[in-house]
Amino acid sequence: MTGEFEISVRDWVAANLPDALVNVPIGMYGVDSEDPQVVEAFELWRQRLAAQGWGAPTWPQEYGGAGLTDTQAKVISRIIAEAGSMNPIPYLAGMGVTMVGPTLLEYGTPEQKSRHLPGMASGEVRWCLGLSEPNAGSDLASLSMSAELDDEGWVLNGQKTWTSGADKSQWCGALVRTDRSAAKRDGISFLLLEMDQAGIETRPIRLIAGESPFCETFFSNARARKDDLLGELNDGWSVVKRLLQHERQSQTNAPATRSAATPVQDVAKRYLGTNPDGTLTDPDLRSRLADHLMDTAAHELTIARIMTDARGGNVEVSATASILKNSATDVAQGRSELLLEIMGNQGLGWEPGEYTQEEALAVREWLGGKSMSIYGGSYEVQKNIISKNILGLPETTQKG
Amino acid sequence: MTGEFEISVRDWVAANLPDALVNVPIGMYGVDSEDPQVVEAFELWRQRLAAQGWGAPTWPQEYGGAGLTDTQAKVISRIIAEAGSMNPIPYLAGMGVTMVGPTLLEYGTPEQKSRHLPGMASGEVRWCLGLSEPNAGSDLASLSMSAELDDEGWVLNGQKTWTSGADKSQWCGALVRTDRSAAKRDGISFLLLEMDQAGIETRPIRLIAGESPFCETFFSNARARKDDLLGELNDGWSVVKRLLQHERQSQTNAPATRSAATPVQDVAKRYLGTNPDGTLTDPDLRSRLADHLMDTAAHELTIARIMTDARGGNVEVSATASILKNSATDVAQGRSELLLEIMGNQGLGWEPGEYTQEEALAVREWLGGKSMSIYGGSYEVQKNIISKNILGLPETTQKG
Amino acid sequence: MAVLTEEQTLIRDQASAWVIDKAPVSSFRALRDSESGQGFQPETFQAMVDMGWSGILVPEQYGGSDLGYLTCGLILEQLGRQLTASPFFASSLVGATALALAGNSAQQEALLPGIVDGSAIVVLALEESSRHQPEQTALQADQEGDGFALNGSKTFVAEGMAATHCIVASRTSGEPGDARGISLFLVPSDAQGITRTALPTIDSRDHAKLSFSNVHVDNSALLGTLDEGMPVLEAVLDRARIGLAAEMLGTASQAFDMTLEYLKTRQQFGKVIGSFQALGHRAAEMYSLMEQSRSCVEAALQAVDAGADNVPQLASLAKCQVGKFLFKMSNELIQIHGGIGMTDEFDAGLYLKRARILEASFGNRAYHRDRYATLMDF
Amino acid sequence: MAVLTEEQTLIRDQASAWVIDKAPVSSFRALRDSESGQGFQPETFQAMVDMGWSGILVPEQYGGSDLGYLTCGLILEQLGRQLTASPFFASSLVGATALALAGNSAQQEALLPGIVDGSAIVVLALEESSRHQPEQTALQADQEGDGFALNGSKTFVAEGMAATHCIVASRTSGEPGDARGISLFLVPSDAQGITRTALPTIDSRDHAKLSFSNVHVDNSALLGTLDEGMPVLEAVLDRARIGLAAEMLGTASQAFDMTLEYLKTRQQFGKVIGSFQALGHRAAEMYSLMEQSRSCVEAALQAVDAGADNVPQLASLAKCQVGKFLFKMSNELIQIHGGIGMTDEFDAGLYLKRARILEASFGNRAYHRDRYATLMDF
Repeated sequence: MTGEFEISVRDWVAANLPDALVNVPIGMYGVDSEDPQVVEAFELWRQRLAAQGWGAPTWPQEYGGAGLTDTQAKVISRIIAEAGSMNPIPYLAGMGVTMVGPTLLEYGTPEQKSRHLPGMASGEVRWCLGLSEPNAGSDLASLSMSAELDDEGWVLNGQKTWTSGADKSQWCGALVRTDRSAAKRDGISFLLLEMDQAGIETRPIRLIAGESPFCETFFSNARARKDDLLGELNDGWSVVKRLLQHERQSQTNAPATRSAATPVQDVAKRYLGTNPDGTLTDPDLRSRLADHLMDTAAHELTIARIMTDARGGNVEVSATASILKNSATDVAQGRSELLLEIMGNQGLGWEPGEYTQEEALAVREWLGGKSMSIYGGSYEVQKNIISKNILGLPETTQKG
Repeated sequence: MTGEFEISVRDWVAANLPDALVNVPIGMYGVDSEDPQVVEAFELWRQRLAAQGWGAPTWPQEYGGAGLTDTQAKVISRIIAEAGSMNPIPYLAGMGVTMVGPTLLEYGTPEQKSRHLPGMASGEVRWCLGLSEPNAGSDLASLSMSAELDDEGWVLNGQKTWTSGADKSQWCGALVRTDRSAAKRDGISFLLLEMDQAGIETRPIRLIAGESPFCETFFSNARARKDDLLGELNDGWSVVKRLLQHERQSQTNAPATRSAATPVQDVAKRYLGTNPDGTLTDPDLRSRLADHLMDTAAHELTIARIMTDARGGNVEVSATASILKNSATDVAQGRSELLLEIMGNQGLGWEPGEYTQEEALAVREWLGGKSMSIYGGSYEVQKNIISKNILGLPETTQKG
Repeated sequence: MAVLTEEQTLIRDQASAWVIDKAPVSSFRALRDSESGQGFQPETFQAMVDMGWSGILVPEQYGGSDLGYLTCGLILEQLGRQLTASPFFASSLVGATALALAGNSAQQEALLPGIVDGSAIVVLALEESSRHQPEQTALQADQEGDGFALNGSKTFVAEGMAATHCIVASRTSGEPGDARGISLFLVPSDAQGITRTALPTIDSRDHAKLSFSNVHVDNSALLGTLDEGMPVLEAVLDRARIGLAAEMLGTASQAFDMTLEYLKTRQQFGKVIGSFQALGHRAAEMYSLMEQSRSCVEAALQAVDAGADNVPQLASLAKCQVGKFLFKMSNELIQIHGGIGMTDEFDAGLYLKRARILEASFGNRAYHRDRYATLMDF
Repeated sequence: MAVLTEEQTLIRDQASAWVIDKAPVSSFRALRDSESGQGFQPETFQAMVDMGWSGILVPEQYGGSDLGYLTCGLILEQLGRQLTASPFFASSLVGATALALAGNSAQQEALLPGIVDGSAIVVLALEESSRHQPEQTALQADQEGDGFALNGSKTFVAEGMAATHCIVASRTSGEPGDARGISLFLVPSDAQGITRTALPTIDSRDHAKLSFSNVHVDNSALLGTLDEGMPVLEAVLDRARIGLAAEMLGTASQAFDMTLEYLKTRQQFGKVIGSFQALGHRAAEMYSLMEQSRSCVEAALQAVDAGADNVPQLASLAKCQVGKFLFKMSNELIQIHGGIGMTDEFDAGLYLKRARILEASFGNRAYHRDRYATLMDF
C-alpha cells in the first residue's frame, strides 16, 4: 500500500530532480562529469534537497534536517534511486552526516549543534575524522596526539593517519590526549577543529592499488576553539565508542556499490576456451573454480538463511557477522586471485591501453581487495571474536 | 676397505645364522612363524648372539655385552642384515636394551647392573616403561602415581597408560611420586619392579586401527624392592630425561621398518584407469595427486639437503627436526587419505576377504597414521618449537 | 536452522531427544561390539516406525504422512549426530523416493505401505565398481519370456543384507557409459539366483555385495520406463545425496560439539587448551564451515520440497560442502583429542570411520565438484 | 644452503652484499617512481657485468666463466631478495643458455661475447597469448628467398624493450598445438618490420609486446634445427624456470624476513604480535615452506649442472613449490603488516606485484602440476 508520504515524496522528486542528472554517476566528491550543464544541475539538486531538509532527513529541522523517521528516510532514498539518482549530501559532508553529526546530536551543546549541523546537512561543509595514529590502529586507546589548553584555546600536536578525505575537508573531529597522567582510555578527549589553518598539513596516502582517499595528517601547534570540545573533558572514549557505532550502522545501511560482476566461469571460458564437451581446457583450474563457486554459493546461502532466521526471530544477526565478514573476504579475494590466474599475463597490467578495461580493473580490485581482511576488524580479530564470543572459549591473555 | 673386524663378523654370521631363519620376518615378539623348525632356529640364533655378547654389543662384557664401539655395533647389524636376518634381542627385551639398560649403565649401582642387565642383553627378560598417566601425557611432571616406603620396600599405587608391552613384560621401569610436598618435578623417583605380582593389572588398549602394544596398567599396593630405586630418591626427573634422550637416539637409529610402498600414482592408475593419452581418468584427483607427490619430493629433498649440509657442518640437524617431523606427517597422512579416495568403496574395509590385503592394509595404515601428528610431540608442539626455538619469536604465556 | 513449521520443530526436537535417549552412539557401539552381524537393532528401527518416521516421504493414501524432505532431513541430522544405525536413509528415504518417483500405482500399492510399517526394506542396488558412476551400469538385464534375466553384480549396497527388496539399476541396451539403456527393476532380495555377502566395512554398518546369476523377474518388476531409467535414477540420487548431506551435517556437528567441549575442559600445563589461540582459531574455522554447511543442506532440502529446478546443483553443493566440513572435522576430532582420540574406547574413531563411508557414498567431493562444474556449464 | 665450493660461497656473499648496498629495493622504487620508461638502471647492469656475472653461463672461449647454474641461481636469489631489476635473468641466463644449447659456433661467436660484456641483450620471445603454451606457437616463418619472413606477434617478452636481439619461437610447419614444426630464429630487435610496445605491467619492469610484419631473416638466423626447435626450447625453458624459481625463492625469503622482523617488533595491546600463537604458527608454516622450497631449487640447479636426466621434473617441481611459497608468503606479507602493508610507501606491494609476474612467467603452478603428472606418467 503506497502511503500519503510516499506519494508526496514521489511528486517532489518528479518536480525537483533535474533531468540532466538522471542516471549520471555521483561519487564521493560530487558528480563525475565536466559538462557545465550537469554540474549546474547537480548544484541545483543539492540546494533543493538541503532546503527540504533531506540532506539529513532524520535530523531536527532547526539543524537543517526534516525531523523524519528512519523509515521515511529510507522511502526517500528508495524513491530517489528509482528516479535514477541519489542524495549526494552524505557523500559531500564526508564523515559529517553519517558519523560526526549523529554524535554531535547526542553529545553536543545547543551552540555546537547550531554552529555545525546545518553545514553538514546542506552538504556545504565536509568533515573528516582524526582517529588512528601510526602506533594506534586496532589499539586506538594508545594514541598520543596531544591537546593542551592555553588562553586562546586548544593547541594540538601530533599525527593522525588513515584520515579519509582530510585533504578535502573543512572540519575535523579528532581524538586527542588531554591527560597523560591518566590511564590510557581515561585521558582522551574529542575535539572539533577547522582544517584550513597553518598548523595542519595533509599528505595523501598512496595505496598498493593506487590513489586513495586516505591521508596522513600532521598537527603542529594547530588550534581548536575552547568550546569545540565535544562531550566532557577526558571522556572522549565514550564519544568515540558511540561514533564507531554510528560507523557500523552506516556500513550496514550503505547500498552495495559494486555492480553485479561477470560470472568468473564466463571469464574463464572466454580466456581459456573449452573442450568439445564444454568443459574448460584447464581441468586443474576448473576444479578450483568449482570449489570457489561452491564456497560462494555457501556464503550467499548463509546470508539468505540468516536473514530468514532473523525475520523469524531465531538468531541474533550480530553473532554471525564475524563469520560472514571472513567468508565474504575469502570469496572476494579468492575470486580476484582466480581472475588474475585466468587472465594470465594479461591479468598483470597496471593501466588499460595494452590491457582491456576489464583486465586493468581486475588487477586494481585484486590489490584493493587485500584490505578486506585488514580493515573493519582483521581476519584474525574476527576469528578471535568467533572463538571467544560465539564459541565461548576462554579469553586468553593474548589478543591478536 | 674391509677391516679385520668386519671379516670376523662375516665369518661368525656365516657360521652361526641358521639357514632356516634367513629372510624370515622377525617382529616385536619373536619370529612370525609356527613352523617348529623355524622357531627352534630362532631360539638357537638368540642364544648364539647372547653368548657372543651381541644382543647389546656396546655394553661391558660383565653385563652380557661385548664391549664394542658404536661403529662396530653398526657393522654387526649391517652384516646380519646382509645375511638376511636381524638381531632380535633388542625387540625381545622390550624397552630393556634400548632405553632402560643404557640408563641403568649410567645411574645404576653395580649390584643393580649385575642383576638386571644380563637378562636384557640375552633377550630373556622383557621390560616395559611406566611413564604417562591419564592426566600426565605431554605434561609428564604432573604425574600422580605414588610410591611409599614401608619395612619391606616400596608400595606403589596408581595408574599408568600407554605402557607399551606391559602385558608381555617381566619387568618395568616406572616413574612415581615419592614426595607430594615438593614442587612437581622434585618429588619424582624412578623405580624398577617386577610385573608378575598380585598388585598389578594390565589392560591392553585397543586403538582405532585395532590391536596395539599399549596397555593401561593399574597398581594397587604393588611392590618394588627397596634397592630397586634407580638414581637418587626424588631425582627421578634427571633419570627420565636421560632415558628419553636414549629414546630419541634409538628412534634415530631404528631401521625404516615399512617396506618401500607402491607408488600411489600406480595404485591410482590401477583403480581409476587412464585416458588414451595416459592421464588419469579423474583430473581433479590427478591434480591433487601431483601436488602430493611434489610435497613428498620436497620433503625428501629436504632430508637429503639437511644430511648433506650436516656433513658439511652447515647446520645443526636438530634445528630442522620439527620441520621434518611435520612434513613427514603431512606426506604420510596425505598419502593415506589419497589412497582411501582412490580405492573408493573398496578402501573402506576392515578386514581382508571381501577386500584385498592391500586394501585392508591401506585402511589400517590410514587409521594408525593419525597418531603421527599426536605422538612424539604433536603437530602443534612442533609448530611452537619452530616459532620459538628456530624463528626466535617471543615465548607466549600459552603453550599448546 | 531454517524457519520451521510448528510440526517440523516438534519432530526435530522429538528426534533430538529420542536419539540421545534411546539410540545414542553407545548403543551403536554395543551393537558393533556384539558382533551379531546385524547392521542395526531391529527394535531401534521399530521405534522409528512407531513414531511414523518411515512414512515421512510416503503419500497419505499409502499410510504415510508425506511431510517432505526438510522434515526427513531434520531427522537424518539427528541420526547422524549419534551414528544411529537403521535403514531409515536407505529405505524410508531412498526406497520410498524411488517408488514415489518411478513406481506405478501397483508397485506403490505393493510396497509403500510396507515401507511405512517397517515390513518392507527397499534399497537401491547401484554401484558395481569401487567408484560412484551410475552411467557405467553394466549389470545385464536381458529380455527373456515375459520378463528379464539379470546377470552381474552390485556392491556397497547400503542395508543390503537387511533389505527385503532391491531396486536394481540394470543395463537393458547400449554400453556401460551410455546414459540411455539403463532400466530399474524391483527385485525381492530372496529371488532365486541372488547371492548376498556382507561387507565388513569400517563403519560396522550393513553394506552388502550382491551377485545376480540368471535372476528372473517379470515385466511388472520394471520400475519406470525401459531404457530410460537414468533421469529418474538421477532424481532419486539427488534426493539421496541431499539426505546424506543432512546426516553428514549431524555427524560433523556432533564431532564439532565433542571437540568444543574438550577444548573447554581439557587442561594442559595448567590451562584449558581452548585458550590456546591457534586452537581457538581452528575451532572458529570449523564453526564457520558448519554454519555454511547447514545453509547448503537446508537450501537443498527446501528446494526438493519446493520442486525447484536447481535441485541437482544444490545436491552436489550440499554433498561437497558438508563433505569438506566432515572431512576436516573428523580429522580435527582426533587431532585435538590427542592420544585419547586414538583409542577405540573413545568415540572419535567411530565418527572418523563413518565419515569416510558417507564421503564415498553416492559420489565423493571430486565427483560432485566435477558435476557442479558441468551443471554450471563450464 | 647446499654445500658450496669456496668460489660459490664467495660469489653468493658478494652478491648478497652488493644488492643490499648498491641495488636495494629502494633503488628499484626510485626507478619506478622516475617514470623513465626504463626497466632497469643501465649502471646497475653494468656493475653486474663488471663483476663478471653476465658471463657465468658462457664458455670461457667466449669470455665467460662457465661457473654453472648453481652459481647463477645463488645470484638470482639475491637479486630476487631486493627486486633488483636487470636483464640478468632474461639475457645472461635465458639468452646465453639458448645460444649455448642451440647456437652454432658462428652464432655463439657473434653474440656470446656481447652477452658477457653487456653490449648484447639477447632475450626469448615466446608467448603469444595470455597463457604459457609453447607448443601453441603460431607466429609464422615462411621460407622466402635465402631466408624466412616472420609474421605474427609475441607478448610478455621480458626485457623486450631493452633487448638487442630476440630469439623468436616460430612456426615453420604444422599447426599450432603441434610440437613439431617449431623453429627458433635469432633476430635483431631493430630489424625492419618489428614494432615493439612497452607493457605497463604491475611490477614496473620491462615487458614488451612485439609485432612482426614481414620481418626478413637470413637462413643463418636459424638457431638449431628447422622444425625441431621444441626439444631445445624445452631445455632452455627448464633452465629458465629453475632460474626463475631461484629468483622467486629470494623474493619470498625476503618477504618472510620482513614479516618475521615485523612480528618481532610490532606491538599491539602492549605485546609483540609475534607472541600471538596463531601468528607464530603461521610463521612456522611459512618457514617450513621456505626450507622445502630451497631444497627443490637447489636440487634443480645442481641437476642442471650435473646433466641429470630428471631436470624437467625438477624444473616443474621447483617452479611449483616455490610458487606455492611465494603466493602464500606475498599474501601473508600484506596481511600480517595490516594497514601499513596496504600503503604504496611500504615495500610489501612491490613484492606482491612482482610475485604474480613471476608466477605467470614460463608456466604457472597449474601448468607445472599438469606437466609434473605427465612426466611422472599418470
